[in-house]
Amino acid sequence: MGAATPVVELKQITKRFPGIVANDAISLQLQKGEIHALLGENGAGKSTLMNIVFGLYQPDEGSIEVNGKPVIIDSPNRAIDLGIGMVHQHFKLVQPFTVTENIILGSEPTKGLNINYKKAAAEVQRLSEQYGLKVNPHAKIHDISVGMQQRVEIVKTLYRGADILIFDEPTAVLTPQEIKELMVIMKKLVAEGKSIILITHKLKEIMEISDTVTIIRRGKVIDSVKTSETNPNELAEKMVGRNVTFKVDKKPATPGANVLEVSKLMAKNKEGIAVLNDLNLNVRAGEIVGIAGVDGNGQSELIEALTGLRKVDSGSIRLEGKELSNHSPRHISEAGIAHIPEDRHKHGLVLDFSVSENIVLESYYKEPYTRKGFLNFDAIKKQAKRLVEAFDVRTPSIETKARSLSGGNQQKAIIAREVDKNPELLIAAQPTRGLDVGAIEFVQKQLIAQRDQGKAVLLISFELDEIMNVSDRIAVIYEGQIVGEVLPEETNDRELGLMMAGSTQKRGTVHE
Amino acid sequence: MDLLTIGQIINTTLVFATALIFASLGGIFSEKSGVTNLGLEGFMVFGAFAAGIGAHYAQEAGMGGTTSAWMGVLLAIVLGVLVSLIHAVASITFKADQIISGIVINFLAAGSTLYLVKLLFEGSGDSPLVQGFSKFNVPFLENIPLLGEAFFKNVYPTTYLAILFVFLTYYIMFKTPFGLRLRSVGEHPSAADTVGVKVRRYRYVAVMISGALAAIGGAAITLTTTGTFSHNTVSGQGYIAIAAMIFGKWNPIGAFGAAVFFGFSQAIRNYVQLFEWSQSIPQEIIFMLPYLLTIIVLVAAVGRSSAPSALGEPYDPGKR
Amino acid sequence: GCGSKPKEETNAGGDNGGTSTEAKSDVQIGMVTDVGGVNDKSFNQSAWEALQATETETGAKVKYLQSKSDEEYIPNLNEFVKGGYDLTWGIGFQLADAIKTVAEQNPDSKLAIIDSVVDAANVKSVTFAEEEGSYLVGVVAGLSTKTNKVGFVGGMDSPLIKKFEVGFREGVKAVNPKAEFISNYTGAFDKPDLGKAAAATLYNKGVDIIFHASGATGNGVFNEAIARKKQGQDVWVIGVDKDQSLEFGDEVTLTSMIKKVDEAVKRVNKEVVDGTFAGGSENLTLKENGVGIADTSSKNVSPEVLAKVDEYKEKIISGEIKVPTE
Amino acid sequence: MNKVLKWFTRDSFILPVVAILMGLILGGIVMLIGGYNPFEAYGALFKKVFGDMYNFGEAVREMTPLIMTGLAFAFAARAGLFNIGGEGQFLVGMTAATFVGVKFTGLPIYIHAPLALIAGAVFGGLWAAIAGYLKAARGVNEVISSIMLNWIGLYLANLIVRQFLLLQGENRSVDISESASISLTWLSELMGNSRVHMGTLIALVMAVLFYIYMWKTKQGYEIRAVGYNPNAAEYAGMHVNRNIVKAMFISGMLAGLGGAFQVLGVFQYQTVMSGSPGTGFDGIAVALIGLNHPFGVLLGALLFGTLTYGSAGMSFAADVPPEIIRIVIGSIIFFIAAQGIVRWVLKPFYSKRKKEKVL
Ligand SMILES: Nc1ncnc2c1ncn2[C@@H]1O[C@H](COP(=O)(O)OP(=O)(O)OP(=O)(O)O)[C@@H](O)[C@H]1O
Ligand SMILES: Nc1ncnc2c1ncn2[C@@H]1O[C@H](COP(=O)(O)OP(=O)(O)OP(=O)(O)O)[C@@H](O)[C@H]1O
Ligand SMILES: [Mg+2]
Ligand SMILES: [Mg+2]
Repeated sequence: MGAATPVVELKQITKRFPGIVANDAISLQLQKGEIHALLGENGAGKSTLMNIVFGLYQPDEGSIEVNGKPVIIDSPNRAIDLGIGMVHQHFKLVQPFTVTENIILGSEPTKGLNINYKKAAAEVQRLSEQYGLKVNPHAKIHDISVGMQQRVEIVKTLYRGADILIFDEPTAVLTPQEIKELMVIMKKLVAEGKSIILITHKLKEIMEISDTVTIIRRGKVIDSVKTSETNPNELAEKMVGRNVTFKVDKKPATPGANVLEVSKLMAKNKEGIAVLNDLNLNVRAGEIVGIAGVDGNGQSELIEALTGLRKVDSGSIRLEGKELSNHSPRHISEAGIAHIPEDRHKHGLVLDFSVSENIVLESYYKEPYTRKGFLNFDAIKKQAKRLVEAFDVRTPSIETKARSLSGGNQQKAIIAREVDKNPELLIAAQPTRGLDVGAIEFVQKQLIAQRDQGKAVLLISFELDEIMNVSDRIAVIYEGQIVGEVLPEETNDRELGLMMAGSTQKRGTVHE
Repeated sequence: MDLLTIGQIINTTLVFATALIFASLGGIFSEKSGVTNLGLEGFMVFGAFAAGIGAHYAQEAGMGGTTSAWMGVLLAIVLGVLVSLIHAVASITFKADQIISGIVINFLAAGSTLYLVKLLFEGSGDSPLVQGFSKFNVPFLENIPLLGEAFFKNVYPTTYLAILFVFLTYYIMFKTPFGLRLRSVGEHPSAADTVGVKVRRYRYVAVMISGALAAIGGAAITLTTTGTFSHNTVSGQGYIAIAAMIFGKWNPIGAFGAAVFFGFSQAIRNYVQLFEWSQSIPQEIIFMLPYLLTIIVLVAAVGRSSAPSALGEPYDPGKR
Repeated sequence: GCGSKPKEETNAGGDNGGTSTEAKSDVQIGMVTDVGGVNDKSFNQSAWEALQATETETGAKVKYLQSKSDEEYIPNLNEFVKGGYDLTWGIGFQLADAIKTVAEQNPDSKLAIIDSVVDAANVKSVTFAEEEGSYLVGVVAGLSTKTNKVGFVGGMDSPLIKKFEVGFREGVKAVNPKAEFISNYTGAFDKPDLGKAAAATLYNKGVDIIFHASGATGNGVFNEAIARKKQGQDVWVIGVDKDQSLEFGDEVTLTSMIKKVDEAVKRVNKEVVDGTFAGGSENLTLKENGVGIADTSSKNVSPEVLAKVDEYKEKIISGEIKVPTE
Repeated sequence: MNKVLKWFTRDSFILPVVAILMGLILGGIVMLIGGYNPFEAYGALFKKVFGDMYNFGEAVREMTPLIMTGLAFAFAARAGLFNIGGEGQFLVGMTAATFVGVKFTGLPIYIHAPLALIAGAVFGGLWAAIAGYLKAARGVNEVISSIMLNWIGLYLANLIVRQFLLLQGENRSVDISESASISLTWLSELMGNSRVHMGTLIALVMAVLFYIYMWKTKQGYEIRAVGYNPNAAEYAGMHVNRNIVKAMFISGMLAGLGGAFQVLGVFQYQTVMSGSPGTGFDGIAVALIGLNHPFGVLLGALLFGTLTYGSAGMSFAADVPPEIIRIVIGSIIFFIAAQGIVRWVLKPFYSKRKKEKVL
């Protein structure tokens, strides 16, 4: 090595935020044609570092060289000029715009004064064919799948002539199929001479695709190793600073009576299309049922129907025999359903409330938190303190605004709140999305603990691994219907993948 | 009702609508870029003021009625742009609450224009009467039945200008790179930023255009309706323009339709009084009519309105 | 209005203090405007001009305070009363209650009011027979209309404005029973845009002469008339309170119905300076020359018509005609 | 002691204070440009307000409705609603109070006055609730609907006065019965007949109740949650729509009560109005100065009332056009909103303070 100049070299980059050193003298080299993985816990400073490379932040100290030349990247424009492109963790796409509009934004081809949409669409088409990135140039972003949105992001960088691509947690939002496709795309990109920095929490992906791994902990580089010379256990240990077990260890389930019985559930969306189509499902006490499926097959609608946020047209939802369909969220919550929502910022938390206020978000009106219409702050604080400790929510204080907690800690606060309700049924939607392995381990242990206490747990996840490791039984959802049920120990990724894709070979019901 | 009356109602409607059209287009520019503009009223006041004194001094300098009126419009544009910078600096550079900053504009407009009028015209509460724009007829076209009466007879140049601006705005917004970028900045500023669109710069430009257009709206009132500028020249039309913009779903054509609707419901209030039966209804009911009608239409026709996603949020690149 | 307030905000800048060089009298006279403000081209302005005239003539010190809202009438009056002013004017019927309150609380002070009657020993009330003056301009309109349609644009529908409308209508009917009379209320005294639309509506209906009693709303009436005149239409406006041809030109101003607020104010001021002030009320009619038509009327009104006007004026003064007020 | 000192050196205290100073200075500069003496002008302004009991009482009278409309705006704002309709709610409340004050006769004072106040509050609240309901049920933007309701409220008020309450031959209602009056006659006489009334006291109580309700009760918690994040509130089982209507109702009640004070405490009758009085709009400014906090609103009304009431003294004694006060108020709000500018001005002091800390 040493001979080739790295395409990007970071030298002693330091970035401070009030009260925290997000990047502490980080150095890193990206070689041409390599996939360089960046690994670290939530809040380790990965996104911050990449935002510096992309010109969104300025480092407080340190320097950057691109192709051997020192550069100052003071804006995304400058980064783009240098051939750097970034696919952000949260997509930077304008929802009401078309795919083409998003791609050309900022460097639009023109004819006279007008935008030359024809030329633009043709260019998009060409790029998408060259790299195998299937996108529909004329679709609006809010109409396309998350996977396609991500491909749009990639085309966006390619359209600007990027040679250096940064992917910030690209797989967190993808289905297994989409992840596979993305891997293929990334390989193709490096084959075409591009270089990639990849941020991910998934060790499997790192092992599969990267050439080099750099591990960051608390803003510092812990190590940088060749992927071929390491293994997942070593990586995890370096990242968290302790030993992590991957195999979710759990005793076999001892399911009891049916807790949740959903039968013939039908619901239509605003356009009148059936989103839940004669859906049947049951969850028993003491078991975790995982719902596997490609995003957009009715998972969100199912959860909404179960929690009272969506009206259903027909069918029944029974919790321990009590009919709950079309009841209010409060009624359902009191009947014994708890819910870890998919979008924690939108549904899970009031970000401008303190941690303690968020802890009682669903129980504030009950004794002892409210007495005679007045809030009882002593009780609320006591409860918050107790849960923060029990669930290891890392926050400066319970009066801190939820907004300033890290994603993982926000999630822990929600789980604490929901689990503490002691529900008969716990619905967990994407509970580990975007969390680091340490946090994931914690969350999954909580789900299993619930099960072991004899509660019913319904897990919705796009992570096949999670579904396979955590569930006791897997139900596959396709086009608003449960198309099959399998036991994790009797199935594999391939079979599940086929079922999720709508292959109708239904297997017999597993239990009974 | 005969065709002639219908034509005349349309004509009156357009006179009322003109200022609203300009101002609501101004609102669209600003809000499409993500900057709430509650200051339309203030910009209109500044524009009406500038038109009044601009036309007055131009007339003093010996310019003809129409030329001096255009000078008034010009001054209105200049002043509109200048004061819009206050809104821009506060809400874009200093990330002030945009609603508050807009209300500040209204306060400053109310105070400073009258203060200046008093300083300039020896304590008088309004600017001297100016000739302003004249009505004109379009040869030949004026003779078309109904349409002639409605659109080509007794019209002001400002009305045509307003309609021209509707299409111009539509074109700029939806056909040019400038418009695409401007909208992207209002929908998802950090997306725009990451592709090199200068978010703040676009917002500045949008707010400045907004100030200019709303000021032309105010100028149109002075130069076609009142002939002078005083404290009540604009009297709440800026707020109606905001309503028109929201009503029109931030689309220039929609806002135009809404402005015409508001103009119509104002015009109708006079025509209703011509009917015998109206004498038996208390006047207040007739005066309420336009506003009641608006609410009814809102309830019946418009669902949730589609504001630009990032409307009202100052852009802070450090925040995700 | 919505957003903007009807708080007219005018006040003479630095030049409203009385610094008369040949001060003969140490009398101080103050006046409080209604929300119309001192530049309303109407009674507030007339009254203020009268005060200034008193200042030059007698050396009395004069000052005004402008009210931004109804609540301010009393404190503004008190500013003068408690400041030891010898006479305090309240201009406009809107101040009636305020004047009454202040007069009762300060029985030793002197106050006066225009356009309303306040029953107190220390208050001089000056009202005008607007219906009589309006009757005369009605005569002008009835005889001058070519389309046989005349119109009236009112501000808010109130007893005072009704006096204008009714008097005008009766005058028209008296000389031209076949003439059609259309009235249109705008609901506001400060909305030129509504005045303009009202005028457009009436002119479109074939009206060729409009009498307005609508304050600043009337600016819109004049503007519409001017615009149409330029287009070659033969339309007219009859002004109100003051000779409005002086402001809007005699191309469109047929005549104006005058209220001689200034003379009445001057007279009462004089009484205070001379020490002859006494409370009570006076209604100034045609007889007292308190109302009338503008001197400049002969420009646009034919001598025959003016002769008719004089004829009716005599009849009213003699009591032969009693003009109704509602 | 140390605690008090700390409170005064807090940003949330220093920034508004400096913003107010900067606004006053800016106004002074504008006066200088116009050829007036700012010291004389401000002197006259403050002398007018604080110079004697009569004017002080009148200034308090001026502040009272501003407190109410300010509280009204702030309350809705806490629920994430932009209630620009304070104006209409104020008028409707005023009219309801007049109606009860005039039409209900023969009631003892301890029933009649409270009844009139309650009528003002309830009808003001209902007026606002229309906008709330339209938003909740039909998704109609509350800004447009309340602008429209302002106009409708104005004409409705006039309609009711003219149809049912008119004093013959005048442009106003007949007087309310004495039993409905909330004037404080004894205090008024002590203060040179200034129109002080019980409403001021009620306004202060309302500010305290606002605070308690919003931050200490279950319902306030719900309203705040809905204001910050309606999605999460719905998810947590709160009735978002019901809370929107409720918040608008309470907001309108506050404004309506302000209107009732004007009739029952100040005028004792209601005039037919050509335009709305503007108190609702001024309330927005007051709330903004007060950062939408009830106690901030009290201070905002104090400032706003002092400046506007004092401006008459300024024009009387120093011949300065009173509209300059609008510029001053505008700039104060501007500086409070754009704290960045104030910080920037204060930068030299701040860095000095930091250095001292390090040492
Ligand atoms: N704009 C900011 N202002 C203040 N602190 C910030 C800011 N952005 C990030 N931080 C802090 O810097 C640290 C690093 O954050 P960063 O987003 O880089 O983490 P990350 O490694 O990307 O985490 P994740 O795996 O959750 O995406 C965190 O403690 C975070 O709270
Ligand atoms: N302006 C800011 N001030 C303080 N902390 C911030 C700021 N912006 C971001 N952060 C923190 O930076 C961290 C990383 O932000 P990021 O948006 O990547 O969230 P995350 O933890 O990765 O969660 P998720 O992936 O689920 O969105 C979070 O802890 C967030 O709270
Ligand atoms: Mg990150
Ligand atoms: Mg993350």
